[in-house]
Amino acid sequence: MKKLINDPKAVVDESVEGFGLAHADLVTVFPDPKYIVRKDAPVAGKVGLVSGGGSGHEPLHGGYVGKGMLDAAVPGAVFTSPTPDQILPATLAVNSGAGVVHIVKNYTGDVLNFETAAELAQAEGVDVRTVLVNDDVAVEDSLYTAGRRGVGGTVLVEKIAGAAAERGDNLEAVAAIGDRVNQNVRSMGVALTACTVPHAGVPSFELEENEIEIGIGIHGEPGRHRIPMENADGITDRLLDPVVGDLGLGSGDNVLLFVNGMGGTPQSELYIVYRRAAQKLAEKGVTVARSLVGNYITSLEMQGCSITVLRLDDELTALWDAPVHTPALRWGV
Amino acid sequence: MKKLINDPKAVVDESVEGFGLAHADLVTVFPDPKYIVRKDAPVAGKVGLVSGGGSGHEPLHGGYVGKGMLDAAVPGAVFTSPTPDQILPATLAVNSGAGVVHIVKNYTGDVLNFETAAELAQAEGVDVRTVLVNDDVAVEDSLYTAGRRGVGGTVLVEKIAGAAAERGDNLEAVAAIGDRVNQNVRSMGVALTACTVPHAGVPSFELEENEIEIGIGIHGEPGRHRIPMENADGITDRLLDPVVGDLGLGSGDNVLLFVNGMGGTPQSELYIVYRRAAQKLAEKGVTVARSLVGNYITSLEMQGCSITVLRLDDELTALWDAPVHTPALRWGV
Amino acid sequence: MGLDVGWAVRWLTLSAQAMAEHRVELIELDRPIGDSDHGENMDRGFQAVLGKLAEAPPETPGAALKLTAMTLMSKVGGAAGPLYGTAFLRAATALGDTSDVDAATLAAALQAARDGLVARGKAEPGDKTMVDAWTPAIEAAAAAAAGDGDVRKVLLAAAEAAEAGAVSTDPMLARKGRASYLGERSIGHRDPGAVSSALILRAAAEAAE
Amino acid sequence: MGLDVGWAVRWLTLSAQAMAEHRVELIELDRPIGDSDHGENMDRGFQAVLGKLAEAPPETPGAALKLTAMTLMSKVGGAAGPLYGTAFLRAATALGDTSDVDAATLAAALQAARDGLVARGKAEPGDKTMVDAWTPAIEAAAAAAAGDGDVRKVLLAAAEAAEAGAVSTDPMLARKGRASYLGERSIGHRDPGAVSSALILRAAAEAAE
Ligand SMILES: Nc1ncnc2c1ncn2[C@@H]1O[C@H](COP(=O)(O)OP(=O)(O)O)[C@@H](O)[C@H]1O
Ligand SMILES: Nc1ncnc2c1ncn2[C@@H]1O[C@H](COP(=O)(O)OP(=O)(O)O)[C@@H](O)[C@H]1O
Ligand SMILES: [Mg+2]
Ligand SMILES: [Mg+2]
Ligand SMILES: [Mg+2]
Ligand SMILES: [Mg+2]
Repeated sequence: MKKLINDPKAVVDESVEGFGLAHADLVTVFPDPKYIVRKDAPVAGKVGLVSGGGSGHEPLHGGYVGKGMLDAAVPGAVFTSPTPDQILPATLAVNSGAGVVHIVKNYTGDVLNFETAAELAQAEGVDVRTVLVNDDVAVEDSLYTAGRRGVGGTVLVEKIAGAAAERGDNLEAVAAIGDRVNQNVRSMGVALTACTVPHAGVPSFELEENEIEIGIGIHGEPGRHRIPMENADGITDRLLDPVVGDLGLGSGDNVLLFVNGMGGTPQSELYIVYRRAAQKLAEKGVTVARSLVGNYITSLEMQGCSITVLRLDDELTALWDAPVHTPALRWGV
Repeated sequence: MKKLINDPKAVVDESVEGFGLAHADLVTVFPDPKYIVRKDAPVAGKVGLVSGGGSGHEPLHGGYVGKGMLDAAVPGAVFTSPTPDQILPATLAVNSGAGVVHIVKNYTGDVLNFETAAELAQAEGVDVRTVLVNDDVAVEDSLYTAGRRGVGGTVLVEKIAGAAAERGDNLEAVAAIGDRVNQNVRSMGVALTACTVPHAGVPSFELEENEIEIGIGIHGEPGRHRIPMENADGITDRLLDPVVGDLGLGSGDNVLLFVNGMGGTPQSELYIVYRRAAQKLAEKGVTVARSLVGNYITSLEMQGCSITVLRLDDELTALWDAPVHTPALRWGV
Repeated sequence: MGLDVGWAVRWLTLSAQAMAEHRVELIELDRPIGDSDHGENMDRGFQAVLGKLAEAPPETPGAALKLTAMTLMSKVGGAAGPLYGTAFLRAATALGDTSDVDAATLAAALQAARDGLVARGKAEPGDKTMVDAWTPAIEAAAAAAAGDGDVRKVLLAAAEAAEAGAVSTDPMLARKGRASYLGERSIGHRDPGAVSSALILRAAAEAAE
Repeated sequence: MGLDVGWAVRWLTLSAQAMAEHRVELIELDRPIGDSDHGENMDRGFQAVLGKLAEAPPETPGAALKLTAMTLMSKVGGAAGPLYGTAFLRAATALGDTSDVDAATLAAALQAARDGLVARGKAEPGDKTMVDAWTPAIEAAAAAAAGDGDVRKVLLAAAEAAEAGAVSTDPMLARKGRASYLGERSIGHRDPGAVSSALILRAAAEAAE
C-alpha cells in the first residue's frame, strides 16, 4: 500500500483539514465532532440540506457543500458511516427554522446513524425529513437484502434538491424533489481493480489480471458478478442496459447521462464509456439533454466507473441548471 | 493492463469523440486531422489561443477549451506530441485576424512540431507568438538537457493568458502575460506508481512496493531520484522546498497553490498534501491567496501528485479570477 | 454473590482488549463480505469507552453500560455503532440502578440487548448477522439462569453459545447488512459482527471469574 | 548502374516492414529512458507512407523521399516526426529530380539528411540521439563513395556504421530529448532513435541488393 498519507488513523482528520484550508471561502470545517458547513449557514428562511457517509468517496459529500447544494456534510471514517454526535450538530448548525433534509445513501450504517440523529434533532425541535437514495440496480432482490444501495444518483439528488432549497421551496417540497430524483435515477458500476482502505492496508478484494467485477458499490465491497475482462463498449453495455431497462426508458425521453470515475481511472477512459452510452441512448431515441463526466463519487483509488441515468423533466432540468458554487461543482456563479 | 478501452489504437479517437459528444455546447471536435475548437471560434477581434501535446494528460488540453481559456487544443497520440498538420488548421480556425498564441510545453517533440506549424501559419499570413512553458524544477542542469519541462504551470498559463485574450489584450500583450506566468511559476512532481501507455501494454517504469520516484514529468517517464517511500508530509517537503527556493519566495509574497493529482490518486490524499504545503507556506509568511486542488494535468492512471506555486500580483490574480467556461474549469459564468 | 460495577468495568476493559487483539481478524472477516472496517470500528469504539471509564468511573453496572452505549454510538459509526449502542442501552435500562446483578436480571438484560438489536436492525435469526450470536446466547443464558442462579454459569453459557452461533453463520446466505449484496457469494464466510459479539460475551464471562 | 525510383520505393517499403517488425523492440528501448512510444510512432508513420506510395506512386527517388518527409511529419508526432521529416526533406532536395542516383549524389543526400537533423534538433554527436547513428553513417558513406562508386557499397557502409553508431549510444549520457531528464540514469541504455535510424539505413542497403 503506497498512499500520500501520514498515519492511517489521521487520514480523514488531515484531509478534511486540508480541504477546509483550500476552500475557506466556501466552507467552515469543525474538527471534533467532525462536520463541514457552508460558510453562510444557516441561510435565513432556507431549508437546510445535510448529507454524509463514510469518507473515501471524495468529492462526495464535502465537495458539494455550498450555495445551491448542501449546507453541511458529515464525513465518517473511511467507508464507515458517521455517527449521530456528528450528524446532530451539523443538522442544528444549518437549521434556520425552515427544517432540515437529510440525504442518506441506503446502507444499514448510514440509515441507522442518520435515523438516530434525526430523532435527536426532532427532540431539539428541528423538523427533519429524510430522502433515502437507493439507485443501484446491481442489487437485484431487494426484498432479501439491505435493499438497493445509494451510489451515483446521490450526486444528482444533492444538486437538484439543493437547487430547490435555494429557490425557497419548503421542507416538504425539497424532500419531495429529492424523492422524485431518486425515483427517476438508476446506476450501475464496474471495478477493474480493488481499492485499499488505509487502516486495512490490503486491497478490499482480489481481482486477477483478466477479471473485472460488475455491480460494485462504492465501499470497496465486491460486486455481484465477476467476469473476464471485456472491452469498453462491452462493459458499457453491461452497465447501461440494466439501468435503461429498470427506468423503462424509451423514445422521446430526456435524460442526464452521468459517467463517473471510481477514483483511479483516467478521464480519457470515462469519455470512451460516455461515447458508447450516448450512442446507445441515441439509438433508442433517448435524448441526452445534460451530461456529467468525471470523478464525482469515488472509492478511493479504485479503477472503474459507474453509469447513472436520470430521467429529466422541465423542472428537474431547470434545477440541474440552477447556479451552484461548491468546491467540486460550480456553474452560473 | 486493464483499461476501459476498445482498441489501443483507437483510444484517442474514441475518447475525443466522447468528449465532443459530452461537451457539444462548448466545443467542436474535428476528427481528422484531429483538433478541438471553441464553439464560437474565431471570436472577432480576439487573439486566438492554441495549445496541445500528447494525449493522456486529460483534462489538459481539450478540457480547457472555451470562453476565457483556450480557443483550440490539439491532442496527439498518447504521450506523443501532435503534428503540424493538426496544429496548422487549429491555428487557422481560431485566427480572427488578431493573431494566435501557441502555448507549448517544453519537450523536444512539442517544440519542433509547433515550430513547424507556426512557420506554416506565418506563411499563410497568421501572426503567431509562442509561449514556452518550462516550470519543472526537477530538471536541474538545463544547459545539459532539453531544458526544464512544462508541467503543472501549463494549466495556469492557459487560464491566465486566456483571460488576457478574453479581455481584449493584443497579441504581444497576451504572449507577454503568458511569459510572465511562466516566469513566476514552478512545479515538482512525484510518482507512487507508474502508468501504462495503452499501445505499450506494460508500465512505463517499475517501482518496488516501497519506492517512489521524485521529479517525474507527465509522460510516464521516470524521474530524477528514486527514494524509499515516505509519509505525505515528507514527500510534500521534497516537492515544495525546491519550488519555493527556485521562486525565491519569502514573507509578504502572495501565491496560488496548486496541488495536482497525476490521475490515480484519491482527492483525499491531495488535500493531505495541500494541508502540509499550505502550513509550510504560512510559516514562511507566504500568503496562499488562491488555490486549486484536483486532477488537472495527469499521466493516465499514475498515482502521485505535483505541487505548483505561482507568485501572484494584482493583475495575475484578477486574470485568474476572471470568468472561465470550459469542460474542466468553470467559474463566474 | 451477584455482579457489581467492578465486574462491569472489567467486562468493558476486557472487551476493549479483545477488540484490540482481534482488530486485524475482524477487519479480515469484513473484507470478503463487507468493507474491511469492522475491527477498526470496534477497536476505535472500545478504546473510547476505556477513556470514558477512566474519566468518570461509573457507580453501577447499569451506568457503566449506558456510558458504553453512548460512546459506541458516537465513536463506532457504520452499522455496528448504532446496533451495539442500542443493545448496550437496552441492557443498561434493564439493569436499572441496581448495584448487584443476579442471574435472572442478568439474563433479562442480555435478552433486552438482543431485542434492541433486532428492533434496530430488523434482522432475523439466519440472516447472517450479530443476531445469530446473540439469539443462542440469550437462550443459553435463560436456561442457565433457571438453574442454580450462578451468574458465572449464565455468562459462560452465553459466551459458549455466542461462539457457536458465530460459527453457525459460515454457511448462511446474508440477508442484512453489506454482506447481503453478495447474495450466494456470502456463503462460506463468517459474519464479523457475530464474531465481535462472541468476543464481547466471552469478555463478560472472563470478567466474572 | 545507379539507384532508381524502384529502389526508393523498395527502401521505404522495407523500412515500413522493419518498423512493424521492430515496433515492440523500439517501444521497449523508449521505455527506460523515454515514454514508450517510439516504435508506435515510427510504425504509424511508415504505415502511412506505404499508403501514400500506393495512392500516388512517385516518379523519382527525390519525389519518393519528399512524400515520405511530408507523411512522417504529419503522422509520427513526438520528437522523431519533425526530425525524420526534416532529414528526408533535405535528402529529397539534395536528390533533386534525378531518376538515377549515383554514389556521390547518394552520399551527399545522406549528408544533407544528417545536417537537417542537426539543424532541427541541435544535437551534437555524443548527445545520445539518432545523430549518433547518422554521423558515422555519412562518414562511412562518403568514404565508400570515394572508392569504386558502387552505390550498394555506399549503402552497406552506411548501414553498418549506423548500426555500430546505435550500439555506441549505450554508455552515453543523454543531453537531448526526453532521455536527458534522467541524467546519469540514461547511461547503459541504447537510444531508440539511433536504432530506428540504423534500421532505416539497413533497409536502404537491402533495397539495393
Ligand atoms: N440489519 C442488521 N442487523 C443486525 N446486525 C447487522 C445488520 N446489518 C449489519 N449488521 C452487523 O454489522 C456488522 C458489520 O459492522 P461494520 O463492519 O462495523 O459496519 P458496516 O457494515 O457499516 O461497515 C455485520 O457483520 C453484521 O453482524
Ligand atoms: N534534439 C534531438 N536531436 C536529435 N534527435 C533527437 C532529439 N531529441 C530526441 N531525439 C531522438 O528522438 C528519439 C525519440 O523519439 P520519440 O520517442 O518518437 O519521440 P518523443 O521523445 O517525443 O517521445 C530519441 O531516441 C532520439 O534519438
Ligand atoms: Mg463500513
Ligand atoms: Mg512521446
Ligand atoms: Mg464493515
Ligand atoms: Mg518517445
